[in-house]
Parts: sequence; structure tokens; C-alpha cells
Amino acid sequence: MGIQQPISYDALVRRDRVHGRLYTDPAVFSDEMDRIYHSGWVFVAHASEVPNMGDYLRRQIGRQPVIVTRDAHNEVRVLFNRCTHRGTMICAKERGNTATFTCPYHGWTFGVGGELRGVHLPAGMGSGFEKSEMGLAGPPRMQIYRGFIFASLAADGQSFDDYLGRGKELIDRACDMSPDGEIELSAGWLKHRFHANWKMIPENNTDGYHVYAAHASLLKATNPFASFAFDEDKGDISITRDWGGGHTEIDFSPGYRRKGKPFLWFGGVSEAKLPNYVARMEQAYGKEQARKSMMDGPPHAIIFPNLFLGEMNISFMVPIAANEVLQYYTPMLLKGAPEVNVRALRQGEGAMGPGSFLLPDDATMSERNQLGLAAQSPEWLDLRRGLEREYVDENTGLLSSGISDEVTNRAFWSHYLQVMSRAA
Amino acid sequence: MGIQQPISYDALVRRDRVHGRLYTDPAVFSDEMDRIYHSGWVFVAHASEVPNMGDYLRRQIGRQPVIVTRDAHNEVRVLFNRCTHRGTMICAKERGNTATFTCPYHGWTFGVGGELRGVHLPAGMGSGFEKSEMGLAGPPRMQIYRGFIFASLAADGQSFDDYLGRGKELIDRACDMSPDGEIELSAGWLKHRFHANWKMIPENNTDGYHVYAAHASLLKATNPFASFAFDEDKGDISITRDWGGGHTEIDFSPGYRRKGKPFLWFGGVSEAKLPNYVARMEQAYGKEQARKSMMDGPPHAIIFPNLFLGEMNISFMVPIAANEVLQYYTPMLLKGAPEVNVRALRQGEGAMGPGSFLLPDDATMSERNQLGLAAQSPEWLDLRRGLEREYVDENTGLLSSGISDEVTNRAFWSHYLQVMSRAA
Amino acid sequence: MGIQQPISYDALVRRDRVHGRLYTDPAVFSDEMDRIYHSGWVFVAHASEVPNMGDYLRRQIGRQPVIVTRDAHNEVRVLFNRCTHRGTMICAKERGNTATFTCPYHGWTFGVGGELRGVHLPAGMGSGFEKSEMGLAGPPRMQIYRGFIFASLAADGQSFDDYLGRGKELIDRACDMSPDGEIELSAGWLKHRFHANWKMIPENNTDGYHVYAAHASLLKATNPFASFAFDEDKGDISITRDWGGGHTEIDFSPGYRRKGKPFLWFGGVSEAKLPNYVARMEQAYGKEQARKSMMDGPPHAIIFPNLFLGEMNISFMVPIAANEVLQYYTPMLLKGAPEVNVRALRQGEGAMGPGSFLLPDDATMSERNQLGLAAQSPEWLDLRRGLEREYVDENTGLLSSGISDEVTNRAFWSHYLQVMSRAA
Amino acid sequence: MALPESEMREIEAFLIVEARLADESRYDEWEALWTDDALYWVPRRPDIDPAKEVSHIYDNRQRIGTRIRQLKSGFRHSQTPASPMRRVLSNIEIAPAGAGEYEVAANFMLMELAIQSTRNMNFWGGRIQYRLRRVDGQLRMAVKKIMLIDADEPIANLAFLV
Amino acid sequence: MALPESEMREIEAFLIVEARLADESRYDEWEALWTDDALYWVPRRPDIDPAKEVSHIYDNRQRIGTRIRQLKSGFRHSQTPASPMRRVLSNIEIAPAGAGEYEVAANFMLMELAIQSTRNMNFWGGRIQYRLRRVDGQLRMAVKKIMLIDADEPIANLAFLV
Amino acid sequence: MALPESEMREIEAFLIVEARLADESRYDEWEALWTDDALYWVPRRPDIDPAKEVSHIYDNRQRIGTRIRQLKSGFRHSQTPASPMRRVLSNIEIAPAGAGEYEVAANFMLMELAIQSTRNMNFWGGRIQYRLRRVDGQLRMAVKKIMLIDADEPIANLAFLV
Ligand code: FES
Ligand code: FES
Ligand code: FES
Ligand SMILES: [Fe+3]
Ligand SMILES: [Fe+3]
Ligand SMILES: [Fe+3]
Repeated sequence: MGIQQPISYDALVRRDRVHGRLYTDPAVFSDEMDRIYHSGWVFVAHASEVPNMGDYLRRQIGRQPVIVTRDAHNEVRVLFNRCTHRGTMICAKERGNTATFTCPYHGWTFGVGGELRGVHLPAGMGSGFEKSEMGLAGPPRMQIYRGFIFASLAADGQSFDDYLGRGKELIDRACDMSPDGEIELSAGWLKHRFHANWKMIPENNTDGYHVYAAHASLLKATNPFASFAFDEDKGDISITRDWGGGHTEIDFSPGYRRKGKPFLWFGGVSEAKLPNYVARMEQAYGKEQARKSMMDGPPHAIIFPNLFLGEMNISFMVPIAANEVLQYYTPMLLKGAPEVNVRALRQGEGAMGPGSFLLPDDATMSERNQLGLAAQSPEWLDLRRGLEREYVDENTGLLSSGISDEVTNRAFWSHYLQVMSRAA
Repeated sequence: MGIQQPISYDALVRRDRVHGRLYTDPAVFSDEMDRIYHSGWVFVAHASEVPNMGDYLRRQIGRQPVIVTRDAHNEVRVLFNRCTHRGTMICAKERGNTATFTCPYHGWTFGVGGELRGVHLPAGMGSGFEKSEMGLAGPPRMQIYRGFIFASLAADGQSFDDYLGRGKELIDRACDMSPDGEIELSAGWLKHRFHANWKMIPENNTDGYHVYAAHASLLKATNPFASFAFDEDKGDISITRDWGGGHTEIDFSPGYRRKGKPFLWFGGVSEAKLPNYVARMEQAYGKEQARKSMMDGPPHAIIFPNLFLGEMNISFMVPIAANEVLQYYTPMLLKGAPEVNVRALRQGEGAMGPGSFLLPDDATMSERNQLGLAAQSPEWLDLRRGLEREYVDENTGLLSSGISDEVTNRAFWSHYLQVMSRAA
Repeated sequence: MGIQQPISYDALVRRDRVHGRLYTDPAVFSDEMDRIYHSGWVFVAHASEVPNMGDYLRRQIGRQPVIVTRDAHNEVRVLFNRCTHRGTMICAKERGNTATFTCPYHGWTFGVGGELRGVHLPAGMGSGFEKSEMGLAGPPRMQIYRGFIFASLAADGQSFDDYLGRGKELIDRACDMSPDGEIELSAGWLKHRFHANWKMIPENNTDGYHVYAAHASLLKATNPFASFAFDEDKGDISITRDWGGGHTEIDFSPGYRRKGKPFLWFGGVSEAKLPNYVARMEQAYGKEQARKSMMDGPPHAIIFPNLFLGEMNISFMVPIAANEVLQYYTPMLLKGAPEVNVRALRQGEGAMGPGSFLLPDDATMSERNQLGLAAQSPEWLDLRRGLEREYVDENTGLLSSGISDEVTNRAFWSHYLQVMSRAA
Repeated sequence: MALPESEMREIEAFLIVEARLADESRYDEWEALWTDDALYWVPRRPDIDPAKEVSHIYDNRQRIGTRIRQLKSGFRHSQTPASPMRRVLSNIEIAPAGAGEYEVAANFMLMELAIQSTRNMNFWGGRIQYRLRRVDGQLRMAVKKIMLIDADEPIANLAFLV
Repeated sequence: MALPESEMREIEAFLIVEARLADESRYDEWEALWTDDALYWVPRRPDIDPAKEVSHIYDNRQRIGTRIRQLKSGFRHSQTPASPMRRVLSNIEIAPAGAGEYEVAANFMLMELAIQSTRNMNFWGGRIQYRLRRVDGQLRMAVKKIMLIDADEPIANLAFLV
Repeated sequence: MALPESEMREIEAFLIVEARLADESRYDEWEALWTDDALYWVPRRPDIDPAKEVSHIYDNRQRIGTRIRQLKSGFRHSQTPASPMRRVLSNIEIAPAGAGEYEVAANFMLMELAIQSTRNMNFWGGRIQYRLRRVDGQLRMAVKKIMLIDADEPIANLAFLV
């Protein structure tokens, strides 16, 4: 073990393969925190999680604790969970509603907007002390798109529009499943911890190739109808897409369309069971667009690096170490669609979370992936599936291929290489 | 993550602030072990813990295990808990009395003074083998001041007198609470583990500013009298002091004096309840000095880096990692004052240890401090309280200020910077 | 903590002593993985553990997971437990029998010989994809000597013959305890975890000096006969040997011979209790050689770096970290000797494993050794025992000395230095 | 109020059998303990409204069936091989709930060895509320609500029978 | 010697209720279980003399009151929010001690989630000796002595009701 | 089938005493609980054949004696000092086995503090099968088979009385 050299990522990421070290080396993880999580744009929370003035919740941006609040001007704020006096974590509760945060150590009081309200025995701070300069810090950049809150810990760098890019279309499709055009993340989060590298999650979430093997047990356990999600022939015609910027998708809609029935993405519930939803959607978007939404369903897509639009669920991920990660899940509730939401809760329990029918097997795959990578031969992971048959789709203009092809993984890695190659 | 550079501490410690990295970076912790704990003077134990010939107990000096013994010449010895044959820890029991330590691995026997007594099958060791050269090693330097045992693992460097400096006056005040001028640490140690950096403990212990917020629950729970220790107006007139060399104090005596009643530092017990103590003190020190001691009480002070004179308790601390520390506490029993000691036990249980009314909240503050420092904005911890109003007190010649001012923390850090700036 | 320099091992390993850092420094451990476990020859398993076609079991080579199988050609194979597609650990079960391994992630199927059998939706892999190139990888070099499977993860380097050297004679002696010349490791493995450096195990296993102290409790608990293994006078005449290449032995046979009774190595069971064994041995090897084997017993020897021939037990060790190791044990069953084997099981339980009468004390010694080495004085471990009286034995031509001498430990370290001094 | 001793022993014995069948992944026998109106519930917090919030598990009788079929499929990778585990049940409180029903509560701790992946030992603990009912003289389980101490923290796979 | 079954059940039920009130940080109800001469004791070693050595907790009735007021103040930061926890009580041994008193012992394990700071799960375990007394027909707790296995090791905050 | 309550309490009390004597390393009293044909068994897997496979512990009465003498020798370094520990026994199932014998099973968890070396807290858990026999009116232990959850994983020293 000699001197530690900077890592050259272009030697580890190739068009058709990536090196195992990227998942196992703590030095790579440290670089990722610097270059991706502590400077680039990351998903933090959704505005519907803090609907009312004074609402707050705790999150992480990379390894750094933040509080998301709704301030006195009814604005969403992201604040570091660190007192400006001596650095104490001011908020221990995971969520709640408050007028102020009082630091338990010396009693400084901050407003929900982060402004410093009160200092115990203020005279002692001296003449140079300006409360206005001592409010809670926040990320230099924060942007909200249709309720999705993103932040960057770097003052400069890629613009938000450039970062999100065509990922907006994916978020639009999710939100437009609601007759009011709004989603609500009010069902609470299921939280999952496993011993794998964080990158396995965005890779896995839009990997269509693993379904038949990794989720074989569910195919066997459920009747043909319920297992429609895994219908073989649909498999053939569903599509993996590279949306640019590391954003990726599996588009199941071609399969649904071929069957010609709506709501196949929703357990195939009949329209008759959702009369108000159908009516409100047609009212809101017109019959044609409403039909299209109900036929195609919400997106199944990754927004780089840590957000997963999982059809009727929203998920995000928190990297802990090279070999440990947290994944959070919640049903995507649709404003103005109570009929849908009660079903979405039960469907979410079936699909997502440590006790569900799907995610535990994905978590085990990721853990076994991590364990396997301790073996150093072969050195590389193979990413060539579909390289020879991927194509640019004329309707979308996106690099695309069949569901079982690794278009999405290559899309993730090519963007990863670009980001990691920027000097920290 | 590139090449690891030596850390320049003067960039991280400023007069009015310190950088968060000092609490979180394992490389800083490693430097601290080298420069403070494994070369400077540190408190190890008190002679009263090994009163009789053959008594021993285990301790740590930084990360290194030692045994403190009372040898056959009735001298206190500090010995490394490592067999000179193959390095086995020879003493596993935490304390006891013995004539010899027998290494369990190959049976070498050492006297309580560390001398090698017996070697199994000695002939095999060869002609060059001299028992006299193979006794247990000890720290190159060890000094005892009024029973307080300090050691340095460096043969050269700052002298003990220079290290302890005016800290002697603080130790004197503690010991002179006993009519015999001796304290006895025979009540056993409460041991506390928490996930925070060790430096938060000396900082916290002489931080007068945190009492109103961090210990608000005790103020609310106890009746005015019992809560005298936190009396507002006393707060205003108690004093924080920089004793030099990183030693710091909160002097509560001005508050006691103003009330004009003795023993306010001892739950305000009436003299009538301690007739023999009062008599013996006056006998021993003369009425005036005795009155003064009973009025002012024992010191509330830090001896750098790891000893806390906590009024009627003694405490020390063991650093484990950048984010983990142990704290030990025991009531300070006074030789010749049984009336006092039985009360001191109960008072100690109220104030100190993981189950007490005070320390759990301090531990939680330190842990939340550590958690908050994971957020990297602001980068600095603020230490400016009282900078503009601190003054040199004419009686003591010490830099001083009101109880809520950070004189003590600045005193800790300026000494820390000096020590850490010495090349390892 | 400055820049990390390469470690010069010749400064840490001397003829008569070794430096404590070799046991505690993670950088040393990392070098050991590179230079010993991930490039040199190491014991992996025994062929009798996979007797039938399709049998498999999991092992580690250093930090890397492998599967040992019996393939379709009835050949023993060592394969990395890592799918060639995306690196998933393909085999989670510890042992079993199978025709194929199916990767749970995307369903690729491999034969027990490692060959890639089936790929789900193979077309997607493209024209360049050759199944024949995508079989499970294995160590570049693998050799079996009398059923003992060794592997090297380096394509080049020391030859197997050169590595095993005269260690073959030790393995021969073990196997020749069976009338059929074969041992069978079918009794299952006891697995032991403790917090010590891996090197303490080969050192301890052929350290004759520790028996009287470390195992004093067994001497006291057992009656003279059963405790024969520790008979004082035998101690004096048993011999420690350096077999070269880091292989070491304690030869107890001189003690047995002096007593002139066979099977003293086997609890002193009388021949009358093992009539068939005695008969079959004489038949197989001739009366003289059979008598010799039954008199001298199986070897008590270390094959560098991780195999222990522990008389009627076989043991190997898995390094986990600088301060953590696993040790595995199983009785050495003798093909064609059922009378012996049932006793060997009970004898193994007495001697080996976390619940036995011997190994728990060795494990505690190693843990206490590790704890003691945290103290940094003296810096060195003493290895001089017998340096002045060791001699080259004319019969064997081996450097030898009495049982209590550290010939074996010096032999381990001199080989260690040679291996570690090779640039990684 | 107080039930006869024999009835308390009978109920305790039922809980112990249910725990053993779960510990040993005896799927069919465990499934057979349920009533038709079964609810197998692992909420994120003890007090959530399942009509508004998501739970880790909220299985009706049909979904319990699916869960068991999945576990028996041989491809439930997160339980292949099944985790060796044992749980201790204690602090049992029993109250009659009329019509041959009982409200029962107990605390538990469960050690689960994740041999299908990390081989880590996972520690689970919390409180269980059962609703038991006598059906044709036999005790059956109508509700099992497992309130994990760390249900609202990031937890490991919960793919075994908890 | 042997108590009637009903009396043993009554005593066991009392211990179970006491444990539940502690687990759920139901401070007032828990405080109400104590007699006036209460002793709530967590020694550093089972056998120490409290007149000579210090304990983690050595509360008389008044100090129990202070402890409860502190916990209820809303500012006991080391229990704000209160730790979610559950304990299993077992190996219960009951002996009559005359005059409506009972000497009771049990082993326990407790999982405590430190959500006010690290969110670590802390594991506590040991043996408890109780002295129970019948007061106006009701069982009350006169002594609860909790002997933690690691009482003499460095331990985490013990600010909850153990 | 169902035993009288008093007999069940008697058997439970025996198990609790056996556990306490083991927890407290009271070696002689523990040894005295065994019958002459004793088997103290910690298998590597619940179902192994001891004639073909090795176990962690497979002590007959004589070997139990040796084990106790070793522990009492003062030189059993792996238990010097002895580990402080406590175990919880629960899920007790009792079946008469004729001729004054009983087949008993229970689950357990044990916290053991390795103060002789690392001072780590070790967590042990599993299922125990006992064979009890009435000898001269007293219950005695003929078989204690401890099936550790992680018996086939690398485990820490098992030198204490499990
Ligand atoms: S650290 Fe927040 S008020 Fe001092
Ligand atoms: S290590 Fe102490 S006698 Fe050998
Ligand atoms: S990782 Fe094995 S089949 Fe894909
Ligand atoms: Fe999946
Ligand atoms: Fe404080
Ligand atoms: Fe040994």
C-alpha cells in the first residue's frame, strides 16, 4: 500500500463495461460525494411533504443533514441542520410543524426560514455580531420543478435546466396522472437499508433484463392477470430509453397499448371502479389526452442521481458508504383522485419496501452483487446488451432499445464518467 | 481523494472560531493521538485508587493500555499492559490486588513494580538474556501532584511543572476541601460512552453558556433551592477563567459569596448537618481559610487535556475515535470527612453519569454537535462570546469574563493550536 | 498523519524479534493480501469435501469468494463466486450438489465446471459475444497434492513444487495414517471468529512454549493419562522443526517412542480397541512402517500461510482484517478406518473449536496479544528462544530444537520477510 | 375478567406454536393458522391509518396466500436459503374480547441470520397485538399486528415471516 | 412455599404492566406504581455497598419524583423525543417475603432506539430484583434493582425508564 | 396430554434455575443438575448425526465433569474472569415422555460480556431441547441440546456454560 493516487475514471468506465472497483473502493465513494452529491443537483424532497407553514422534515444531501421547511412566507426552504453558533444539530425530530427551532445547546432560536430570531444573553456576542448574518445556512442553489425539490451545494456549475433537461418530461408525465396536475407524498416513507453500493439502485431500477430471473418468485406466485406487469410478450415490446443527463426510463406503454386496455399499469383495475377519476381526467385534459394517460400510465424512470419515479411510487436513495445505502419509498398519491389513492397505498405495499413482494429481492441482488465484486476476476462488469441494436427513436429522438437491453445502464455510466471527470 | 497532505492547524483554529473539520476528520484524531496523548502529559489515575501494596487497576493513555500499581516499595507505578516476551496483555481484570502478574501465554511472571520475576524454562532464552532488561515498560515520564498521577509517553518535551503550571492551584483547592488535605477516589467510576469527539468534553465542561438551555429540564424539575446551582443572578456574576496551558475554570464562588451562605455548592446543606467537618476544617486550616473553602467550594475546572475537576466529582475522558469518546466519573471523597462523603455519593449520582440528571443531556448535546458538524455550512464554529469584554482579573492575573463567555473555550483552543503545531 | 510511505519490512522483521506494527497496521494487512493471499499459494479445500460430481462448497482466497466444485469430468475446480455478466455472487449456499449455478439477477446459467451454459435472451448480447469466453473465472493456478487443493491468484511466480517443498512430507505423513492412504474431511467444519491478527494462528499452532501456561487449565482438569499430551518429560524431548518455506512442525514422536506405546497421540487408546485398523495398516504398509505410524502419529505442522495439520484435525484460517480472523477446524477422518474415525470426532470436539478444551484459550491468547500490542513499548516481540541451541538435525537435515524453542516462529517470519519483500 | 388458567395456557401455547412455525419457515402450517378475514400488518408507526398511510406489510387473507406461494416458489431470492431465526415471546397480556375472541399482546425479540446475502445477524424487536378467535373449537389468528421498534427507520429485508 | 397460581399470575401481570409503562414512557402511571419508601437502583455491580460506592441510579421516592418531572418538562434533551423501546421479561422467580410482600427476580433484554441523537439501537440486558408489597389490596413496587450485564462498562445514556 | 399446572410450573422453575446457575457460573451447582447418562450437546446444525459429524460440544457426563474442573482450575483463560451474562428463556413447550420424563423445548437469547479479552458484548440465541427426568422426586437434566442460530457460522468463544 503506497501513495494514494487520484483515480482516473476514464480507465474504469468503458462504453461496453465498467470496472468492479467503482462499487467497492472507498476512495471512489469519497470522490462521488465531492463531485456528485456535494456539488451537483440532487433530489431532496417534494413540496407536498411540507404543505403548511411551519411544516418541516429532515433529509440528507449526500452525507450532510438538512431540514426542509415551509417558511413564514409559505416558501419551501432547505436549511442545513447545523446551528450557526457551535454546530449542533438543531432538529432531531424527523418531521413536524413548528414556529421556531431552538438549539438545545445554548438556546439560540431560528425561524422556520432559518433566520436567527433569538440569542440568549446577546450582549456577550459583541459589537460585530449581526443576527442577520447568522441565520441557518442553506444550499447555495435550490430549485423546485412541479413540487420536486432539488438542491446543489455548489454556488456555480451546471444550471438546473441543463441538469434536469428532458427529465422534465418524465416528471410532467408523473404529475399529469392527477386531474389537478399535482402529486401528494403524504403516505409516509418506507425505509430500507442494505449493504450495497448506491449505484446499483439507479442501475437496477431501470434494468428490464433482471425481471424474469430476480422476480421469478412473484411471477410464479401471482395469477396471470395480476402478473401482467411481467407478461412475456410485453417484455418484448417495452422500451428502455436514454433521456440524457443520466436520466433513464423503461417505457411499458407499448405493451399496454397493444392490449388496448387502460390501467394495466394499475393492476388492470376496470374503469368502472374509478368513475370519478376517469371523469375528472377527461375534464381536466380532454378525452384524448386523458385516455392516453390512463393507457400509458406513469413513468418508470430514474432522475440522476438519486430519484426514482416508480410508476405509482416515488423513491429516492441515500448513499452511506461504498457498501451501504438507504432507499426510501412512498406511494405517489394523486391530488383529486381519492379512488386511485387508496388502491395506490395497497399496490405500493405490494411492490415497494423491505416487506414487499419485489424490493427485497432487488436488495438481495444488490447485496450479492456487492459480495461478488469482492472477487477480482473478471475485473469488469459487462454492459454490452443491445449495443448493436439500440437506435434513436424518431418520435422521441431518444436512444432506445428493447426492455432487456442495457441502454439505461450505459446512459447512467456515460453521464457518471462525465461528472466524475470534472476535477473536484 | 488525492494524496493526503499534512494538516496545517493554524488555518483551522482562529481566535474567534474553529473549523468543523477538527472534530470530524480521522486524520486530525490521529495527529492528536501523536501530539497530545502519546507525547504530552495526560492524567492517568489518582494514587488513592491504589492505596495498598499490590493494588492495581487498568487505564488507557490515549490508545495505549496501562496498569497503575502500588509496588513493593509502596511506590505508584504506571506500566504498559504488554508482556515483554510476545506482547500479550498481561492484566485483564480491571482492578485488584496481587503480588505478581503472570502472563497467560507462556507464563512469564512480573512483579507489581513491573520487574521480570520468572521465566518458564529460562535456559532457552540464551546467554544474552537479562531479566533486568525485560521488565514491563512504562511511560518515560510520570509525575504525581497531590495524588493526581500524570504521565508522558515522550522522554523529552515540556516539563511537568511547565505543563501543569497554575493548574496546581486548582488541584490544591480541590484537595484542601479535605481537613486532611487529601481526596480519596474509592467510590468507583461511572463510565459513559457516546458518539462525539473528545474535545467537546473539555469544551462543554467549562462552558457556562449552555446551562440554561441544555439543562433547562433540571431547572424546571427541581425546587428553587435545589436548583440554586443554576440561579439566574449567580449566573451573571460567576466567572470563566483561562488558567493557561489549556486549563480552564468556571468560578462560581462570587455567587455563593453574595448569598453569604456556605455549602451552596453542596446542595446548600446547613452547617449543623456537618458539625465534625466544620470543626475539623477550622482546626486544620484556621477559621478564616476554612470558612473560605466552605463558602467557595471546590473548583469547577479542566486540566488539559483530559481531567475534569467537577466540584465534588472527578472526571476524565478517553478518546476512542474522531466520533467516539468515553467519560469516567467518580465522587471526590474527602479524607477525614465521612459526613460529607455519604452526601457526595448521592450528589454525584444526581449530577454525573449516564443515568444522572445532568450528564445525559451533555452527552446528547455532544452527539448532536457531532451530527450537526456533518453539515458543512457554515464551515466554522463561533467562539467570539465575550471577546470584547474579557479582562485580566487583578487578583488572579487571569484572563476572565462572565460565566456565559467563551473565555474557556478560546483558552482550550489556543493551547491546542500550540501543541498541534509542534511537528509530531 | 502525512503521506503514506511504502513499508520496508526488513526494518520490522529481525532474526530475534519482530515489530508490533506487523500485527496492527491495516496497511501491512493490505500488503499481505496483495503479496501472500492474492498472489502466493494458499490452501483452499480438500478434494474429499466434494466427492461426487456436482458437489460444491464456498471458500475464501484471501478476501475473494470462490466456489470449489467437482465438475462433469469429475475434476475438482476452483471458481470465483462472481457472475461474468454483472458480478453477482452466484452461489449463496455454503455447500451442496447441483448440475448448474443460475445467477439470480438475470438468470445466466453456468455448469459446475464454470462454463456458461445459458443466457436469457441471448440475441441481445450481440455478435461479439462468445459463451465460451464468458465462463466463470478461476485462479490462474491450482494444484492438488493428495487431495489438498492449493491455488494462486497470480499466473506466474513461485512454482507449486517450490512452494510446498518439503511440506509434502508432512502431508504424506498425515495421509499415510490411513490404510488407504487417504483422508476424508466429511465431518463438517467448526468455525471460530476472534479479534486478532491472522499471523498469531500459524505462530501459536507450532509454538510449544505456550502449552504449560496457556493450557494449564486442561492439565489440571484431566487425569494424568488423558493429559499425556502435555506430559512434562515428553515436553523436554519433543522437537520443533523448520521445514523451509514457512512450513513448521512440532514433532511429538520422540516422547511417544520413549514411552514405547502406540496411539499416545490418540488418547492412548489400546490397540485392542482398534483391531481392524491395526490389521489394515500392517497389511497396507508392512508391519514396520505401520508400527512407526501408529507410534509417531500424524504431524502437528503448519503449511504456510493458512493450513494447519493438527494431528487428527485439519484446520485453516481466513484473515478478515488486521485485528480479525476466522479459524476453521474439522477432524481428519481416515479412509478405511471407521474405528478410528468415531473416536476422532469426539477427540476433535475436545481439542478444537470455540467450545473445546483447548482452542478457546488460544483464541483468548491471540485476542489479548492483539490488545497488548496497542501499547507501544516495548516496540518489539521477542523471538530469541533457542537461537543459541537450535541445530540442524542429521536425520532430517532440518533446523530443529526443543519443543519450547521458537525455531518455528523464526521460520515463519524469515519466510514472511522474503515474501513481503517482493514488490507487490 | 381473569380467564381460567387452562385457557390462558391454551392461548399462550397457540402463540408459541405460531412463533415456532414462523421461525422454522413452515409456510403451509403457518398459513393454516389464519382466519378468512385475516390481517397481517406491520405498520410504519403503531398508530397510522392504513387508509392514509403506507405500511411495510398490510396483507389480507388473499395476499397472505400470495406471500406464502412466493416464499414456496423456490425463487424468493431474499429468503433463499431461508434465514435461520428464533424469537423470544414474552410479556404476554390476554383479554377476552367476547364471542370466543381474545385480544392478546406480547413483546418479542428475533434474531435472524441473513444467510442468503451478507450472513449478518439482524436483530428485530417490538410489540405484537393479536386478535385470536375460536373456530370449530380451534384457536385461529384473525389479526397479527407487529409494531417494530424501528419500523420507521431504515431496516433490512423483511421477507421472512415476522 | 409455592404460591397459588392466581397469585403468581397477578404478580407476573404487575411486572408486565410496569414494563409496558416504562417502555411507553408513560411517566405518571409508572410513578404511581411506587411505594413511599421506594428505591429505584441501578448499581455499578450487583454487590456494591451504596454507602461506599456510587451507582448509576439510586433514587429514593423524592428523587424518582424529580426524575419524572424532569422527563415531563419537555426539555430532557436526552429523551426528547423519547426513545422507542421494548423489553422482554423472563425467567421470573417469585418468593413470598411475609406481610404481603414478595421478593421477585427476572431477567430482561431491552432494545432502545436513540432517536434523539444517533438513532442507534442500544441493547440492554441483565437481571432485575423487585420487592413488591400489597397496599390496600393493590400491588406496589418498593424496590426495583436493575443489574445491567455491562453496568461497570462504558454505557450509553440511561435517561429513559429502565 | 396437558400436564397439571403445578407440574408445568415445577418444570419451568427447574429451567429457570438451570439458566441462573449457568448465567452466574455456579459450576458445582450446575453440574449437580445432570443425570449420570447426561448429554450436553451444541451441534453445528440441528439435524446432524454425531456419529458422522463434529459438534461444538458433545459432552457425556464424564466430559461435563472435565469441563467443570477446567473452569474451576483458575486457569481457564477464556473464562478468566468469567463472562458476566444473562439469558432470557421463553416459548417453553413441555411434553410428558413417560416414566417420569419430559421433553421440553424453549427459545433463548443470551448476552455475554467477554471481559477476559475484548470486552465485547456477544449475542447468542437459539432453541434448546431438554430431556428432564425425575430422580428421587427431584427433576434432573438428562439432555440439553442447544441449537444456536449461528452454530454453523464463525462464532466467538463458547467457553462459558451455554
Ligand atoms: S450550538 Fe446552538 S446555541 Fe450554541
Ligand atoms: S507473551 Fe507473555 S509470556 Fe509469552
Ligand atoms: S449478474 Fe448474473 S446474470 Fe446478470
Ligand atoms: Fe427489480
Ligand atoms: Fe452541562
Ligand atoms: Fe494452544
